[in-house]
Formats: sequence, C-alpha cells, structure tokens
Amino acid sequence: MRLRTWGYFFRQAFLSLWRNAWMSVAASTSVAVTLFILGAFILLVLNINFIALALQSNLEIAVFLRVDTPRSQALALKQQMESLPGVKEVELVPKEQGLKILAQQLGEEELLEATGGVNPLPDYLRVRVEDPARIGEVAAILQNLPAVEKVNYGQAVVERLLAVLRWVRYLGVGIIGMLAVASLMLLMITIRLAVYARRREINIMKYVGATDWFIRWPFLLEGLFIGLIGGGIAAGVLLWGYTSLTYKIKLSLFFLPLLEDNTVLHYTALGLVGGGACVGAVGSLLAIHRFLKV
Amino acid sequence: MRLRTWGYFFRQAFLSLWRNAWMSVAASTSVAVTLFILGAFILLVLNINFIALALQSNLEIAVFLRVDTPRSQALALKQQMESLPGVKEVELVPKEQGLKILAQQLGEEELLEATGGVNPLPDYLRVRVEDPARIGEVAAILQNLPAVEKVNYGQAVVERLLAVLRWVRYLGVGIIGMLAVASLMLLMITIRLAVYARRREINIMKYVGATDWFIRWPFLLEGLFIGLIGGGIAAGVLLWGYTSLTYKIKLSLFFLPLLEDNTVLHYTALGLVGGGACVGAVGSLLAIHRFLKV
Amino acid sequence: MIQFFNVTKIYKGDIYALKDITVKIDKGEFVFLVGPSGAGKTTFIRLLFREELPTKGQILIAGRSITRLRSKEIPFLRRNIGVVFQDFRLLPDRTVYENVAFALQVLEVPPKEIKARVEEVLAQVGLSGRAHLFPHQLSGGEQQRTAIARAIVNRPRILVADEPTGNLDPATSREIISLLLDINRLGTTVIMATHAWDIVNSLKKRVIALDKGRLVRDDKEGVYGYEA
Amino acid sequence: MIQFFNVTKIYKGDIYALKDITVKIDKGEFVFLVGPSGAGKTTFIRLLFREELPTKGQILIAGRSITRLRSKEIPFLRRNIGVVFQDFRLLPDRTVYENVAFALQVLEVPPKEIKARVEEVLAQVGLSGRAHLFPHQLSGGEQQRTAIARAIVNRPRILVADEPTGNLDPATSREIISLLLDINRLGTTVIMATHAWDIVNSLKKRVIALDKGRLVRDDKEGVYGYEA
Ligand SMILES: Nc1ncnc2c1ncn2[C@@H]1O[C@H](COP(=O)(O)OP(=O)(O)OP(=O)(O)O)[C@@H](O)[C@H]1O
Ligand SMILES: Nc1ncnc2c1ncn2[C@@H]1O[C@H](COP(=O)(O)OP(=O)(O)OP(=O)(O)O)[C@@H](O)[C@H]1O
Ligand SMILES: [Mg+2]
Ligand SMILES: [Mg+2]
Repeated sequence: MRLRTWGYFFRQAFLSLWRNAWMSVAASTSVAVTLFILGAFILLVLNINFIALALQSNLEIAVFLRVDTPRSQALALKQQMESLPGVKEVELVPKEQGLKILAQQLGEEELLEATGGVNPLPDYLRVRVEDPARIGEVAAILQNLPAVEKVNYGQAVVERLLAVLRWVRYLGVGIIGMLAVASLMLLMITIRLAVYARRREINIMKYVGATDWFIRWPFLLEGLFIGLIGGGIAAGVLLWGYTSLTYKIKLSLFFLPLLEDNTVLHYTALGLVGGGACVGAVGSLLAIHRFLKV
Repeated sequence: MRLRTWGYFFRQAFLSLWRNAWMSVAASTSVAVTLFILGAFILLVLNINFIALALQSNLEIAVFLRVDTPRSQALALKQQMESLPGVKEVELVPKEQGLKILAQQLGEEELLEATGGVNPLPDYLRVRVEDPARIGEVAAILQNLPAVEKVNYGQAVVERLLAVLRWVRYLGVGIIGMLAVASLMLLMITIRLAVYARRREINIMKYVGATDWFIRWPFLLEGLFIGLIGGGIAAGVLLWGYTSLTYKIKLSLFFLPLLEDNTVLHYTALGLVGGGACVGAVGSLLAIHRFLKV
Repeated sequence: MIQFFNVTKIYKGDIYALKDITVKIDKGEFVFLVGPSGAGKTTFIRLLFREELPTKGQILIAGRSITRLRSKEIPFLRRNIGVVFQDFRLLPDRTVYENVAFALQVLEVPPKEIKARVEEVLAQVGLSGRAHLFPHQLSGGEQQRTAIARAIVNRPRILVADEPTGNLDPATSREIISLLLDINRLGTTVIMATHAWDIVNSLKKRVIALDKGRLVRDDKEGVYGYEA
Repeated sequence: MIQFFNVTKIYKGDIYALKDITVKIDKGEFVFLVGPSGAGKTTFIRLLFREELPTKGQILIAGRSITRLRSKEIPFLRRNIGVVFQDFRLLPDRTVYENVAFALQVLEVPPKEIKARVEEVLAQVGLSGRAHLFPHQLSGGEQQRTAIARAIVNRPRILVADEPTGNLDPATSREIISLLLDINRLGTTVIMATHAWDIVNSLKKRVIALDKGRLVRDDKEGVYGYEA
C-alpha cells in the first residue's frame, strides 16, 4: 500500500466513525461497560488474594516447652529452630509474660496470687513459617525436638482457613476466566452486529474491485479506535472508582490490607485499553470476513 | 386486533427468528451470557451473605464471675441473663471444665497438680446475642450485673469482623447493582444493533399502511422469545453449574455453610428467565421506536 | 380528490425540489407526471402519501389536509393510497407472496381472501411462478412487478406509481399499463410518474410536467413533450 | 476478449437463468443485451465480473478462464470491468463524490488526479451540483448517473451497464448513450443490457437477445426486435 492509501484508510475510518455515530457510540459503550466489569473483578480478586496472603502470613505455631526447661535451653532451641528449613521467624514468650497474657484474658488480675505464687505455665515459642500451606509439616518437625512438650497451631482452624482460601483463589481465577470469555463473546457479537448492518457496503466495495485488505484496513482501524475509546473509558472510570472506593474502605477498615500498588493498577488499566483495542481490531476483521467472500 | 391477526403476529415472529437465524442466535447468546454472569454473582453474593450470617451468629460474650461466686449464684445469674432483651442463649462453663480446656490448650495435662491443687479460674458464662451488631451494648449491660468480674467478647476482633462483613455486604449489593445496570445496557445495545440492521423493513411497513402496533407486535414477540431462550439457557447452565460446584466445594469445605435452599435457587433462575423476556420485549419496543416515526 | 395549494418542498441543503405547485386531480383521473431527472416527480409522490411534509403550502386529499393529520391517522391515509416506489421497497426477508399479502394483512383481511387476492394479482403481473422467492432472488423487472402487485392488491382509491416500467421490457410494460388502465376504469385515481414517452404519447391522458421543481405544463390530453 | 462456452447458470430452486450460452465479444465492440424481464441479462453480467460462478461451462476474458481465478486475482479482474448495476449499489454512507472517487482510490491513484478525474466525470453525467449529497438524498436518475460515473471513472477496458437508462428521461438518456459511444470509440468494449427499444433501433449496433435463459438472436447490426 502506498503512503497516500494509508492516509485514506485513516481518514475513512474516522469519517465512518462519525457518519455511523450512534453505532460507534453503541459499540464503544459496550466495550467500556464490559471491560469495566472485567477490570473491576480483576482488581477485586487481586485484593482478595492480597488479603488472603496477609491472613496466611499471620499464622503461627505455638511450641510449648516442658515446664522444667531452663531458659538457656529455651534460647538454644530458638536458635536451632530458626535455622530449620521452612521457618521464617521464632519468638520466645517466657512463662512470666504468658501468665500476664492469660491473666488479662481471664480478667483475673491477681492470677499469680490465686495460684499460690506458682506459675503453672511453660515457656513457649511462637514460630512463623515461610509457606503457610506447609505449616503442618513444620509443626511435625518441631514436635520432635528435645524439650518440646506440645506443638499447637490450631490445626483444625488453620486447615479450614487454608482450604477456604484455596477455594477463594480457585473461584477468583474461575470468575475472571469466565468474565474474560463472556466479555470476548459479548464484544464479538456486538461488533458482528454492527458490521452486519453494513454488510452490503463491504460487498459493493469488492464488486468495484477493492482488494480484501483495502476494505479491511478502515474497518480494522475503526474497530481499533472503538476498542481504544471503550477501553480508555473503562480504565479511567476504574482507576478513579478504585482509588475513591479504597479510600472509603480504609476509613472504616483501616486494619485491612488493600492493594495499593500503583504498578498493578496501571498494568490492569493498560491491559483493559490494550484488550479493548485488540478485541475491536480482531473482532472487526473476523466480522467482515464472511462478507468479503464475494 | 382480530384473532387471526394475532396468529399472523406469532407466525411472523417465529418466521423472522428463523430467517434472521444468525442474528437470533447472536442476540440470544448475548442474553444468555449476560444473564448467566448476573445470576452467578447473585448466587455468589447470596452465599457470602449466608456465610457471614453464620459467622456472626457464632459470636459470643464470655462473662467471667468473681472467683468466689458460689455455683448457686452463678446458676441464678444464668437465668437472669437469659431473660435480658437481646440475649439469645447462655451457657455456664464451671471452673473445673474451664481448667480442663485451658490444660488442653497449653499442652499441660497436669495443670491442677502444677498449681498445687488450687483451681485459679472463675466460673464463666458464654452468652450469645440475638443481633451480633449490638453485641457491644449487651456486653455493657452484662458488665453491670452483680458478681460479674469481667466481660470479654474480643471487642477489637469482633468489631473488625463486623465492619468487614458490613463492607462485604455493601460490596455485594454494589456489584449486583453494577452488573444489573451493565447487563441492561449491553442487552439494550445488542437489541438496538440487531433492530438497526432491519430498520428499512420497519420504514417500509409503515409506508404500506401498517399501524405502529401492527409492526411492533411481531418484533416484541421476537424479542420476547430471544429473551426467553437466552434467559432459559442462562438459568439452566446456572442451576447445573451451581449444584455441581457446591457439591465439589462441600467435599473439601464440608464445614462451610452453603446456600442450598432450592426456593432461592429457583427464584433466581425464574428471575433470569423473566428478566430476559422483559429485556427482550421492552428492548425491542424501544429499539424500533425511532424507526416508526415515518 | 387531491389538491396541492402552493406547495413548496425544500430539502436540507437549500435544495428546492418543488416550487409553488398548485394542482388539482379529480377522482377517477389518470394522470402522467413527467419531467427530466431530478424534476421533483418522486418528491411530489412522497408528499402525497406523507413520507415527507411540504415546507410550505397545503395538500388536501378527499377534502382533508394531510399535513395536519395526527400520526395515528397516517396509516389509514396510506391504506387508501397504493404506491409503487421507484426503488421498489420490498421487505427483504419476506417472499414475493408475503410481500404482497402484507398489504392485506395490515387490513386484517381473512386468510382465505388474502390467498385468493394475492394469487390473482400475482397472475396479473405475471409472477405466479416466482411467489416463493425472496426479493434478492428476483430480476429487476420481477421486483418491480412485485411492487406493483403490492400496490394494487388492496384495491386502493388512489394508485401512485413512480416509474413502474423503468425495468420492464416493452411487452411487459404494455401489459402493466393496460392493468393500470383497467384499475382506473374501476374508479381508482391513477398517478404515474414516467419517462416512457411512447406510452404517454399513445394514451393521450392528462399530463402534468415538472421541470426543476416548477409545474411547467398541465394538458388534458397531453403528450410527453420532449420527443414530440 | 470475452468468450462464453456453453455457459449454464442454475440458481437454487432449480431456476435456469441461463441455458447453454456460447458467445464471443471482441475487443472494442458495442453490444446490446436485450430480452424480456427475467430473460437472464443481469445473470449474464453477474457471471462476467464473477459475482456468480457458472453452474456449467467456461468463461474466458482476455484468454483467461475467470472461473479458475484465485480469489486474490478477482479484484484485478473487476478493476478492468466497470459495472453499472441495475440496482446502482452505491455506498450508502459516502457522498456522490466519494462513491465515484472510490473506484480510483482502490487503484491508489494520486489524490490530485482523483479530484480532476472525478470532477470531470461528474460533469459528464450532469451531477456536478450534487457531488456532496448522499445516495438517499438523490433522485432515482441521479443515483443511476452516479453509478455510471463510478463505472467509467477509471477508464476500464470493459464497461458493462445493466439498464443504465431505466430511470432517466429521454434527453438525459441520449446524453448518457452518447457518452458510452464516446468511451467505446476510445477502445472500451461496452456491453449494455437494456429495454430501451428506441435507442437500440436507432444505433444499429450488435444485439444479443436472450429469452428464458436461451440465446435466441445475435445480429451484427440488430434491432430491439419486439417492437420492430
Ligand atoms: N432527501 C433529500 N435531500 C436533499 N435533496 C434531495 C432529497 N431528495 C431529493 N432531493 C433532490 O430533490 C430533487 C428532486 O428529486 P426527485 O426525486 O423528486 O426527482 P425525480 O423527478 O423523481 O427524478 P428522477 O426522474 O431522476 O427520479 C433532486 O435534485 C434531488 O437531488
Ligand atoms: N439469486 C437468485 N436465486 C434464484 N433465482 C434467481 C436469482 N437471481 C435471479 N434469479 C432468477 O433468474 C432469472 C433471470 O434473472 P435476471 O436477473 O438475469 O433477469 P433479467 O434479464 O436481468 O431481467 P430484468 O430485465 O427484469 O432485470 C429470473 O427469473 C430470476 O427470478
Ligand atoms: Mg424519481
Ligand atoms: Mg436485470
């Protein structure tokens, strides 16, 4: 194609967008609405994932030592544990501190007095693991160390939590996949219907001697622009909506970790714009395909 | 309209569905995809709500009595509490049982021995409230009862949990609202594009002397059928998908309460079919409106 | 029956399609509308069945002003006017039979009568063998005859034909013209826009000539005028 | 230049549009294609520029079989054949000017030359004042002349016109015919399907007559034949 022909393609694409104004608006609105929904769910799922990770990383194993274990051995054990594979962090909670915590929980300020000055509690160690999913394995290893009386990581609760989080992640990926497929289908159908209204045009061009690519390019560019505009609107509304929503949520749920990584946000937005452009261009190409066969 | 004219309307609607086959398929697919997504999220949100309710109803207040409170007074207090407004259920945990639980948690089987035979723990009462959101108020009332040493409902955690659940509910309603609006927009646009491809037809009918309703009825019926078919497919796939997914989830998350109320399921499915039919019929009416003005 | 009073039609872009037309056509007349390409013939017809509204002036049909018609009444005006459009305007996804039947279905005529009438009229225009085809499967002349069949099937009181023989060979044209004459003889007012000078000259009917939107001639037993 | 060998075209529904046509048209000829409505004239033309493929038989243009053309080559065949369609086939969302220019843009002609050529050809068909209008704003005859302008603007080697005067008044028709004769004189082969017996009879060119799909007559200096 000569350069002037490219000029014609671009001019024609814009002219056609303008002359079929309401169809252009309808198609870009569809793209915008669909991609916005998709983007919103991508951000939602990313956040849920982020929160789940934060939840998981709070899990810890309580390692109770025998009551008669001397403090020095406890400290040695702490070091030993820290060097174990899979262990991230170990904190020693001396029995005095343990009693204080217990007293607070029970509302019995004078617990030590009530027990006749004897602290019945053992020292214990709080162990955080690197991979929460393998917390059970680490706990089993710790159990076998000398001086360890009992290991407790709320096995039942933790396992349930992990199972729930696993399903949440599956569901999240499933939903995004489903939405992506649905978006693709809806946009393809919309573009096809829009092109269908202009099928005679395509036929006529071929009868006048236009090559397939001569017809395709303006349509492709038109689809591309519609996709870009739709994707752009979706990305813009999404960024604005996300920042204002997270701002509001943080006011009441200050303790909840929310994704505020700007690169992720911007990649998502960019993905929407790029996805819109691709769907628009490829959708147009596929849609005109069957009308070119004359 | 005479009866035979109604016959014509129905025959014409079906004929037109058949002759514009791919447009009918495209439009019903759009309806099906959109309504399936909407339905899936309605069920998801209903389930999350259901789980949140179950979580909330597990919340309880621990009321610790003074260590020296006699068992008879504890029992009297239990009865008194049960008659308080907002209280749903009260359970007395005697100090012996409390010690057993503690011993288990600490891994110290011989806790009583270690403390020299003295049980340092008080009796306590586990109180469930009717409205978890007002757990704080009930706790304050309980605090002022005689012989109550301390009231504990994990204030910080419970408040956070309630706040999170509140936001989850807001978000759920917001998402469903957003999806409903988006579905409506997408379907309207799709129907409009489909009708647009046939705009000349509508003009011609008017020129031949057809009244507006004579033209509208077959289009309306066509839209209705497309909506019914799309909605039906969405509802069918949703029911099947939901039952098989919940079956799978329950295998690994047996402890999670899932909505299995068939009436809710069936209402949702019915809503999709009805919604599809409405959108199809009303969408067609609105779409042909401007082409009738000749 | 039909009266134009100082009718002017200006299209968007300052295009004067009709300028100050005053004309009266009586019930039962047969009128040729002639004039060069772009003279305003089709515009004249469009105003008649209210596809367009005049920019200025008044149009009366059977004594009623059609510019003041409420939109509910328009279909009933149109049912009394059978129109053969220059561009045919057939319904693309209906067969020839269905296209013609449509004009009767609109009137809620019983199905049996529809069948009889449609078959009769298709035979008259020579399309019995094409009844089940769709418009895009027809030759130009066949499409035109379908349009004619649709216009006459409900026996309208006014028949307006915009170049109804433009795509027909001379023999078929003559058949169609004699069909229109028959219909006219039964009392229908016929207005026919045409370029077929031979037909106009041979029939010696009333001729209204337009040129650049002006009424330039109105002869009782006229001729086409450009060839004569 | 153009050769049909035993060409038969059967449309879906067992409709024989052309039956066993064998004909040869030389470079530079001017040929009238005549026959009653539905005779197969448009089908003949459709086969020529490969809108349809023959059911049986062979078609050669400039010695090449067009039925064996690869789909990449079809546009180049069509660029050498200017077609005036019976139903015009103008691009609805392009102006008259753009519709005509399109045939040159396809050839990647420089914009300046496009402008000059289009303006020249619009003047020839008498549409200079209508260049900026869209097809739906044109009268029937104006649409037809736009179609003619588009067909001749790129000076094709073969010009095929399907009833190019069906919507034109006699005076304009004569102008268009003399335009086609001029083009023919410059070496273009012209094939014109028509019902205009007066034009055919007065020009004394070659006449190919079809009837019910059969070739019934092929006269060197023929007449329309039905009126004669
Ligand atoms: N919608 C429109 N917008 C602008 N101009 C129009 C429109 N419709 C018609 N015209 C112009 O009005 C003039 C008269 O058009 P009309 O169709 O009435 O002519 P006509 O006599 O039917 O011609 P023909 O014999 O070619 O069919 C033409 O020059 C045409 O360009
Ligand atoms: N796509 C099609 N499917 C079925 N039949 C068709 C199709 N196209 C044309 N025909 C039939 O083929 C026959 C020849 O059609 P064609 O268009 O070639 O006639 P024509 O000579 O151009 O007539 P006219 O002068 O009326 O334009 C007609 O009877 C028509 O009904
Ligand atoms: Mg006209
Ligand atoms: Mg033809």
